[in-house]
Amino acid sequence: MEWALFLTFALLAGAAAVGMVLQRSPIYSALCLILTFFAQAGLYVLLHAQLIAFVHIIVYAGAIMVLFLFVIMLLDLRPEDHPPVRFGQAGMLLGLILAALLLAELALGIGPRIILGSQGSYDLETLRMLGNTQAVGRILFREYLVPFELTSLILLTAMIGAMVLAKRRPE
Amino acid sequence: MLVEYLPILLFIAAAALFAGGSILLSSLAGPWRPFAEKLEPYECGMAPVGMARERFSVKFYLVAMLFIIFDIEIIFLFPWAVIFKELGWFGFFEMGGFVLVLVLGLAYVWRKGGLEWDEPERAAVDGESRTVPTEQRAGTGFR
Amino acid sequence: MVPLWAYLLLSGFLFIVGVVGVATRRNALIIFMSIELMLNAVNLTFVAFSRFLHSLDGHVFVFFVMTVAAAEVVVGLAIIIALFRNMETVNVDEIHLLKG
Amino acid sequence: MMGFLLAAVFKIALVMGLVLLAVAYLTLLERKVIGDIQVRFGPSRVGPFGLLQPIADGIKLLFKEDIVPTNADRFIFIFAPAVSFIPALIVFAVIPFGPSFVITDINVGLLYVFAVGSLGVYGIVLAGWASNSKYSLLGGLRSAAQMVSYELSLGLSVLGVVMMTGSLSLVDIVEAQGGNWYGIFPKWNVIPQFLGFVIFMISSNAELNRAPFDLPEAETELVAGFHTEYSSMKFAMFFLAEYANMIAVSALATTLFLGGWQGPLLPPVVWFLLKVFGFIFLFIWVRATLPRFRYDQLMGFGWKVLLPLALANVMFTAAAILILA
Repeated sequence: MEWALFLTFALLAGAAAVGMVLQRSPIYSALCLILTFFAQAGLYVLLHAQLIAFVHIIVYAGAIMVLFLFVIMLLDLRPEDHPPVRFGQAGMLLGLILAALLLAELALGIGPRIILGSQGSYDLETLRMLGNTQAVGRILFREYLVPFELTSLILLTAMIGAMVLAKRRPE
Repeated sequence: MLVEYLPILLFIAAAALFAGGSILLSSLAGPWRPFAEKLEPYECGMAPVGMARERFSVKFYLVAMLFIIFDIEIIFLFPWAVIFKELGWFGFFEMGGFVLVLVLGLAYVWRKGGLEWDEPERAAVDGESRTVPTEQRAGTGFR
Repeated sequence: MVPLWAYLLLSGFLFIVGVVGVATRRNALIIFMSIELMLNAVNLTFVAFSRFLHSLDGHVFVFFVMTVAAAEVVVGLAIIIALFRNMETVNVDEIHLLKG
Repeated sequence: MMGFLLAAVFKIALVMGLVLLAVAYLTLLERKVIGDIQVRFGPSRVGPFGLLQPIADGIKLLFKEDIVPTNADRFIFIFAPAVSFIPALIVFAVIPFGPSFVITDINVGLLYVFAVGSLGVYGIVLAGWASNSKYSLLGGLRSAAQMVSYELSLGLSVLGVVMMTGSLSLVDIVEAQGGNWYGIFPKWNVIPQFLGFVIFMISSNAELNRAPFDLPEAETELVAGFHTEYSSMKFAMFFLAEYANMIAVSALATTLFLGGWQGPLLPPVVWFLLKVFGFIFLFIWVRATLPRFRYDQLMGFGWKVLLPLALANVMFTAAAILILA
């Protein structure tokens, strides 16, 4: 059962991601990416990360992709004429090298000598007792206090930056 | 634990089936007698002028951008609210600082006129253009 | 139970697709979306490792990654819009600002 | 597990049937109530008191011609109504109708509701874009901008409730509202969270695109907004979604602020339905009473009044909880 769900979500995510890169029309690319995000949320639930799953949908599907759609509509982008993916360029070589590196790394991870660090204390039983949201919240607001406060500065910077960029009129 | 989420999948499937089924059914049941004028987009009976997908005001984009920032704030607030009682005053000041920084950002955007939709133009139409300082009007003009 | 390597394989695949998108597409918006895809592939490994190491730090990191991704999208799209206003294109081949 | 799933399938069928039936008769109720308020009859020809009117409407819509305008993006044009309909329906998956009558009680129920609610924007913005009509595009974008703006205050307004309950599960939230204060006042969240409740009602009204926030489909300026070009069952999908959303918001308000199914004497499900009906009536009443906002007023109100107020409410509630504890 779990395998069936995993394979469904994984295939959906993979296919939609490929579709995103291959689509000529930016709107369809965006829709494919949204589909990937949904499949990924399903995977998060399979991994017992319910809080992350729904936060993921709220942030990515509910906010970020809406902004992407707005911008695509704002700029009135038409489908591109030339084939979207052109192989045999410098980018291709770079991609191949990166892919090879990543696969090598994965092989290391998948292999029999898989190196897992020390086990933490949050197994499924503990999580069920504490509640997923409560447990994550406790760590986020106690141990990660400083990164959390710094996050607000990142957001502030983004707000000011976008405001300045968006408001500047072309000469 | 995961089994609680299966009904949601079932519900999505059922809703999709209903939506798809009824749309399909109506396209089979209804008549289909198209002609060029019928298929034109509605423009009060006149022949449509130009394409609809023209560019529109950057305002929409600014709103979506501010929305993302505050949406992130809300997703931090949810887990905080759940365990707020055990965090106590520590949690209060922790989140107070976070919210304060974002409120400062909101105040900045407000001051810069990012929250005005189309105030200056409207004021000009109403004949109150003299009450709107020129620099403010220049600052909020969008193209 | 689905083992860790299955998740790692999937997330590696998604990441590579993102890299291919960034390397081959010329539309700045689609490059941006590919970057989002790569960030999400990383998020998936974070959560998968969290699950198999019985730890929750990965979940917290996902929160921070999402924040950074959101900030990046906001500023990045603002830059794209500003560029588009000046140059009427989002094709990165046609934008040679730094070449003067 | 099989037992749980079978029960879930049964409940899903029941809830879906009930919601769709309620939506059909909600259209009649709305026309009747507004008719009464404007001192006229409303539908009265089809069946006794017009009771068969929704059925006649449904059959008529089913047999209408299905038009796709030229230059429309065919796939998205057909896809968009379903996108706006599905989220409207699946919100009901976590809403507790009675003590043991909930399709599924998940520990992040409230987040689920917001995740699903934030998807409603897509149907509208895609429909507006795909139609290739100026009215549709403008209506769709206005609607989307309005919905995302008020989604913030909506999300913030419920945080007070979450803080007091310490859980995101809607079942927990309802159960925490049992009993009375001083033996008289019911322990409903609406009393300590009155400001949150008011913000919730205003912003959910705006989320629903209903009067006085019905700018996106302002007949006098935008014809019908994002669904100008839609006909037949695709149009009906938007209609169903709109009214299903109205029921969902009413059910959510009941659950979060009015104690859900809690209440004396009557059976719990009856209490729940009564409260939901009260909210629906309120929405209809508001539509009949208030004039429409201007668009700049609407956005200004959302960002300059409601958002700071909702943030202040969160921090104020936090301080109050700590001082009283």
